[in-house]
Amino acid sequence: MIEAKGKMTSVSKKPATTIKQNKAVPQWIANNKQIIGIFAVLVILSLFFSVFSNSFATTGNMLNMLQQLAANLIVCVFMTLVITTSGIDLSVGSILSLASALIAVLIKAGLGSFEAFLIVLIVGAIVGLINGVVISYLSIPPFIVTLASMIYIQGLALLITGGYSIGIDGSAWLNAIGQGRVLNIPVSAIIAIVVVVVGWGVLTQTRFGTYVIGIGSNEESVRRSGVNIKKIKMLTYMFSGMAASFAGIVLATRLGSGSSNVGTGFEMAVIAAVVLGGTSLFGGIGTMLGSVFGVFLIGVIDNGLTLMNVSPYIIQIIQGSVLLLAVIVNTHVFSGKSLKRR
Amino acid sequence: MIEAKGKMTSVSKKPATTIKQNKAVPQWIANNKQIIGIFAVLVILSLFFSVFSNSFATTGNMLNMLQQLAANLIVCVFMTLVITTSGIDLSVGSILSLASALIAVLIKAGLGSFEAFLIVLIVGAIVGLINGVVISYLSIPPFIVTLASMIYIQGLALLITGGYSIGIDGSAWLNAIGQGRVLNIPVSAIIAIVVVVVGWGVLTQTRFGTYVIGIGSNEESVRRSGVNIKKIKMLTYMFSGMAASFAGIVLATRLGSGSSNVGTGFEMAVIAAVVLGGTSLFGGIGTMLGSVFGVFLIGVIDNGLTLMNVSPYIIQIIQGSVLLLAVIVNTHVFSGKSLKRR
Amino acid sequence: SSNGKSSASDGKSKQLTIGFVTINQEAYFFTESIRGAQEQAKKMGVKLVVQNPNNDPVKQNNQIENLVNQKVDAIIVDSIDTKGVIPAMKEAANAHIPVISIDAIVKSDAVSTQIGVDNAESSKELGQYVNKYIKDNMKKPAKLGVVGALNSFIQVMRQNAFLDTVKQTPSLKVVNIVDGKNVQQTAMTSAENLMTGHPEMNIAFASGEPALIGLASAVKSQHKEKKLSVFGWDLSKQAIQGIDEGWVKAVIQQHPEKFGSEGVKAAVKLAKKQKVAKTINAPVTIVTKDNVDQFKHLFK
Amino acid sequence: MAATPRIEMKEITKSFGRIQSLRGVNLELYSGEVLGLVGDNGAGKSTLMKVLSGVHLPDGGSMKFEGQPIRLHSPKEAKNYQIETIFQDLALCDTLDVASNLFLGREPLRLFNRLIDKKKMHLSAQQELDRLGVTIPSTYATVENLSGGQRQSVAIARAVINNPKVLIMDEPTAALGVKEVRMVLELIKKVKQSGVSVILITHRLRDLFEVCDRITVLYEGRIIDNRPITDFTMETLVESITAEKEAVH
Amino acid sequence: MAATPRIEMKEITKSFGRIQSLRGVNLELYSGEVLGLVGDNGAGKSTLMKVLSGVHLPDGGSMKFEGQPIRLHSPKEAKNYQIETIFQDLALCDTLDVASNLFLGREPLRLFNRLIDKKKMHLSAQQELDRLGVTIPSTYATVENLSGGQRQSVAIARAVINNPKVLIMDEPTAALGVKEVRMVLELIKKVKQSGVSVILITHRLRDLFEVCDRITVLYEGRIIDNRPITDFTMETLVESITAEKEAVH
Ligand SMILES: Nc1ncnc2c1ncn2[C@@H]1O[C@H](COP(=O)(O)OP(=O)(O)OP(=O)(O)O)[C@@H](O)[C@H]1O
Ligand SMILES: Nc1ncnc2c1ncn2[C@@H]1O[C@H](COP(=O)(O)OP(=O)(O)OP(=O)(O)O)[C@@H](O)[C@H]1O
Ligand SMILES: [Mg+2]
Ligand SMILES: [Mg+2]
Repeated sequence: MIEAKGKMTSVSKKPATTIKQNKAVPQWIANNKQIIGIFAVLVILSLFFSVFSNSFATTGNMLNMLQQLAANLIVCVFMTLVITTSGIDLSVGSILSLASALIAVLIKAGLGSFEAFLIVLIVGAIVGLINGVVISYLSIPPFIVTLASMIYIQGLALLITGGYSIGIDGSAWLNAIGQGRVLNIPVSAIIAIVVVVVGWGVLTQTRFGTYVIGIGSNEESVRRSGVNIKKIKMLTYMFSGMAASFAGIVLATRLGSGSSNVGTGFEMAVIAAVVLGGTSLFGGIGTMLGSVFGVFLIGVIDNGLTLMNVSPYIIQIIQGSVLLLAVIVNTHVFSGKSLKRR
Repeated sequence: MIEAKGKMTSVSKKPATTIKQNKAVPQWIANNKQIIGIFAVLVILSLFFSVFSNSFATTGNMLNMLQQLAANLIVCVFMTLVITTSGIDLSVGSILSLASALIAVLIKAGLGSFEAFLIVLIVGAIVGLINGVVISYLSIPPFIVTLASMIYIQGLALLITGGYSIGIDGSAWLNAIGQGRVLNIPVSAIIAIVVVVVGWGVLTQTRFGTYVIGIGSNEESVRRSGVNIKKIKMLTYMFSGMAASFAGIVLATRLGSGSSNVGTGFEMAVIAAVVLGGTSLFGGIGTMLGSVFGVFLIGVIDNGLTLMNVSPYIIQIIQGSVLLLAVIVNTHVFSGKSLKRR
Repeated sequence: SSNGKSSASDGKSKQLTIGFVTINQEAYFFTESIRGAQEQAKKMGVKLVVQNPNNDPVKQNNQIENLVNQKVDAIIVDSIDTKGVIPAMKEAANAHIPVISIDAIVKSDAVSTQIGVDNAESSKELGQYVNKYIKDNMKKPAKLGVVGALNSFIQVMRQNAFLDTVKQTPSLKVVNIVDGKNVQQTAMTSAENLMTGHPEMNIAFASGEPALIGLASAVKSQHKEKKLSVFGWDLSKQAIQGIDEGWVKAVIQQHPEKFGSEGVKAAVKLAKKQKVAKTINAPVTIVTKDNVDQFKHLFK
Repeated sequence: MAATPRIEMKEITKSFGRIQSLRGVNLELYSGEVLGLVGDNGAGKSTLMKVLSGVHLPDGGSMKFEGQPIRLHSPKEAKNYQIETIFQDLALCDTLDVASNLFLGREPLRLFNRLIDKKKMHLSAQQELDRLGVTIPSTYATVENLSGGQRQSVAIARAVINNPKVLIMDEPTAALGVKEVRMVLELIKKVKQSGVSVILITHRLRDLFEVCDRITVLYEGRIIDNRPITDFTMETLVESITAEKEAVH
Repeated sequence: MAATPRIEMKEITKSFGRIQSLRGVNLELYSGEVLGLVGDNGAGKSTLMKVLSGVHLPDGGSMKFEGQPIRLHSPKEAKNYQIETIFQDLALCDTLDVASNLFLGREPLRLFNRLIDKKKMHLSAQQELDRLGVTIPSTYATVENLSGGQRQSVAIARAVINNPKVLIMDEPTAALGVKEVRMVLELIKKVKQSGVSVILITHRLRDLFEVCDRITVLYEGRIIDNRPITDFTMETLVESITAEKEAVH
């Protein structure tokens, strides 16, 4: 036993203490294998498509893609917050439809572009707020609440358009949101990038973001720390509603028309991107960068396969398979082993 | 202090011990407030519709509804198992489409009804098995896995039908699955009831069911108890795929034709019913009866509103609102306070 | 523009590439139009690229943009949102790529040629047929039920044009409209509920293929063959069976493969800078017991 | 001791469904006093403390803080009275790092109070943990990977840095090593000096004799004994908690 | 003691990312022996026991069971060798009832072994808990609502009824009351009589002297002491765990 203890002296407590701090960077890598992995998958896929399609790796196509994904990027930021609290927002697609329909109807009714813009944003925020209040203060599961609103908001959109698509004669600046370019970069893409950066800051650098993660991890613990968790949760849904509304304006101005079904399936695309990026549906783990990569991964698969002129009869088969393969590669090759939390 | 301890004698340990056992029934009520609540909401809604529509409370309509909901009931049983393990199966709608397409194609190709029936069931089971294997053994989140299969299976359905809807000239017994009646009760409804009862038994009376709940509650704990959790999880997805396949046959034989989009939106309807019934999306809490009531609640709202002649332009608004109201009433009036788990 | 491909259009050395953006691949109509286009393309030796946006107007836009990006020689579009498709078409026009609009009518300068059925006009025709049918055959006042698809602009247009026309029969009453959402199963359930709620209903109209299949299945399951006269758009096996059995009275049948083949013909001409008429009409047929036989081969 | 107790709980009752966890509990706590709260498993100790820290709303009874009647609807309100609690289940956010858990709800801010001052937060966290003598791999480590004792240390540090007037400790040393237990006992003595009132729940009876002024014994949701520590010996204390129920009294 | 130990672990190493939890641990356990495993918080005790119960796969080293080399890939394999564990985090399924947790993985069956014999299960559960002297409101109660001590009792009962050859107890008494701790110590003595090998991890050093044959001290992932209990006094044991690191040796 003496030998064993003899060795001991070399294992003195000091080393453990000295390497304590300044681990932020390697810790970041360790914590974010998933993000690095999905980025790697994204790069590989892009290389693949560049080789097999002449038009994929062109500036034009890249800018197109940015513009096409702008709405998804904007909404995915707030969806990430919602899902990180262990919630979900299924109503974003419907809110997007409603916003697109509403801005068209309002402008047709003679309102100015600015007034219409503002009203649509406020309506989105209110709809989100209603979701948030019911979820937080009445403690109803988010899945059911936002599913119900998905249905009634879709109904509202249908009601105000009567099932038709309505042309938008907005002012120049309003159209620019969807169609404009600055230095050849789509305005919508610029807005999306700003939103992403702000969203990243909120999640990682503010109290709000910490509580969002904390609520997803252990809601009761955050409550016991004296935080108003109901308010935090409510706000995430309000923001999400407002963002969806804005995304609706982006799409409507891009198409030059509002209609009640532009948002069909939009919620699934966004949720899929967020989950793909590594945010846990069970809450407590959220990554903005991952969500962004998730949006791009889905977008690149879609765009690349289309450019490769894959027959529409088999494109879905390939899309689904590539998606599955991408996650498997990400999990088992890049991130090494599976995530701890489901 | 003496007084305090004097009182003590009357509080002796015995009473606590004697009331220990035989608490099963009141415990059931306590544990199942949610189910009782949703049942009450169902009854209230039915009464409401009976008053405001002459045709609602007729035997004919009730049997119709049973037949319309048979496919949902069958799939909801297995979706309940999947969700209780804290999983999700988004691919059931696509599997349903594939099965409906496949049985039509196979019979058109000259196969016998029985062979076609068997092959379709097996294909469904295999597709589910693939989901299960990837989820369990490769540890990829179920949401992403089944989303990917939703896409590629939809693609397969499209590929084999070429986008056409294909008429089914099956034998009498095959058509009877979707269209037949025994003593005026739809065959599909009878099958659905049997499936529900068996599903209830599996969840509450077997080891498999206990492990399903346990995995949702604390997967690691069940693993440490020496249970093969990967196999259990895998099986739930396999069953789910097979059930969806069978539901596809029910619908195809009912419509008399197979097509690649009968299943559109089906997964959401089923998941909504299960969650509405009180099964937690976070796992560990599952109730078969609740899911069944959930299916009926959604069905009754749909059916009742149509019978009441609500305009299709506002029916969704009312559907969504009634759904929301129903959950709020259930949670706050009948179940008293909110659920502990989210 | 003076890119390689368009200069190749006058020589025969380079194969032309034509893009075709459809609406979905779940209805007979679109599937047939794709088939027609593919066969025509093969005949003319051009490459046809088909894209399916699955009812999503935004995706349709993206796909048109992608085709422009690939510098195809012409684009055929079956529009989901006849207004929302215009910005993308303009992009194509700006890139000097001719746009051929089929089926749905798009009112824009960007469209070089419009090939189509006027859905509203044809629905009106069917409405007039129904008005006459009621006058000639029905003793009791007509009670009409409708199975629509409110998420499809074209079908909303058909539905409204039909309703406007049949309202000319003063005794006709619309009992209810239900939304089948362009999915057979949903249409069937809605149709069944419609029949349950209105046992007095004696006429039904369906605005498209899934709606009509759903309606037909509902007629069978509710045993309404003797009570109901069914009208609608787009043939299917079930519809033909209904015509044979006598309860489906008339169905508007388009000739979708013609849209495809005419589209490709026009596209090739336009790509070769030849003149093409601004509008090409594709006729529809009202299918009844009398002429159903000539369509049966399509649904074997 | 002072005339008005810092905390006064009167006839507190609390039931969960058919289980009556608290059947009318009276409890007083003076400033600078360390009160030992003991009792069988399931006696209701944790439930009582959750009532005091605003986690549970009691079914009946009343509470006073420094003579003023209070009603605690949320943990936030309890915190406003500077009542801090180390919960038996620790109540940590597993996916947050050590520093974020320590400062949850009171993160230091920078940039016009918009952003969390992470550098400062991690530095203070390290200092606090060092002060408690806790060895933790890194303040950046997520809490879920810590050992049982490390987790408990984080929970203790969190309650202490909040500068409490009343410190509730529900089995704070259950998972701690010998040295760490010593540190916690020293800590209790130190905060007592500065006038903090402490309620200590523990099954390590020996520790009670070292730091407590008074012992309250809970049995099936009722208080059955409440005397200064000097009245007890190890034997009579054990008797009071367990044996007497059958025969002794 | 017998010539071949029941358990023999050799040079076991295990790291989590950059944290080396076990740096080459050798451990032997004989039949009918009670081994006390002690050490600082974060020393690696729980990690070592998780390796032995098949929860973690070690990075390096080898294990023998009754002389046969074994490799445990899953808890199931450990259970096949009748190695049963009470985990520090209890590992209970919160939403299952007490009886289901007790019999998880070995539910009594009826009807051609298809259905769980619930009646029998609840009855046996009640008997087992009574035997341990545990008071729990009902075997139908879901575990999430139990008190800390009640939960721990369930975990203990579960390990014991599995009829182990090796019983690993990771701080089994941390949340238990005085009487319950006694019961557990008696239990250990009883199973030892019948030849069960026990590894007891606890920070209550006094308990060790009552039941242990031998003490092994772990420090930062290494074994630094391993002697019969008779070699220790309370003081030298505390020294071995804590003090000597600085100066004593
Ligand atoms: N949320 C709850 N729902 C139902 N019963 C509960 C709940 N919380 C506590 N109980 C019950 O109340 C009783 C008292 O529990 P409590 O946690 O206060 O005991 P305790 O004295 O802290 O015990 P321990 O020493 O084991 O921690 C127990 O029987 C427990 O099962
Ligand atoms: N899954 C894991 N991931 C990362 N680090 C871990 C993991 N499990 C344990 N560790 C680390 O390994 C070290 C040893 O942990 P372990 O739980 O074995 O300690 P212990 O001796 O049981 O301590 P205690 O007495 O506090 O329970 C600790 O520093 C802990 O942070
Ligand atoms: Mg307690
Ligand atoms: Mg430990």
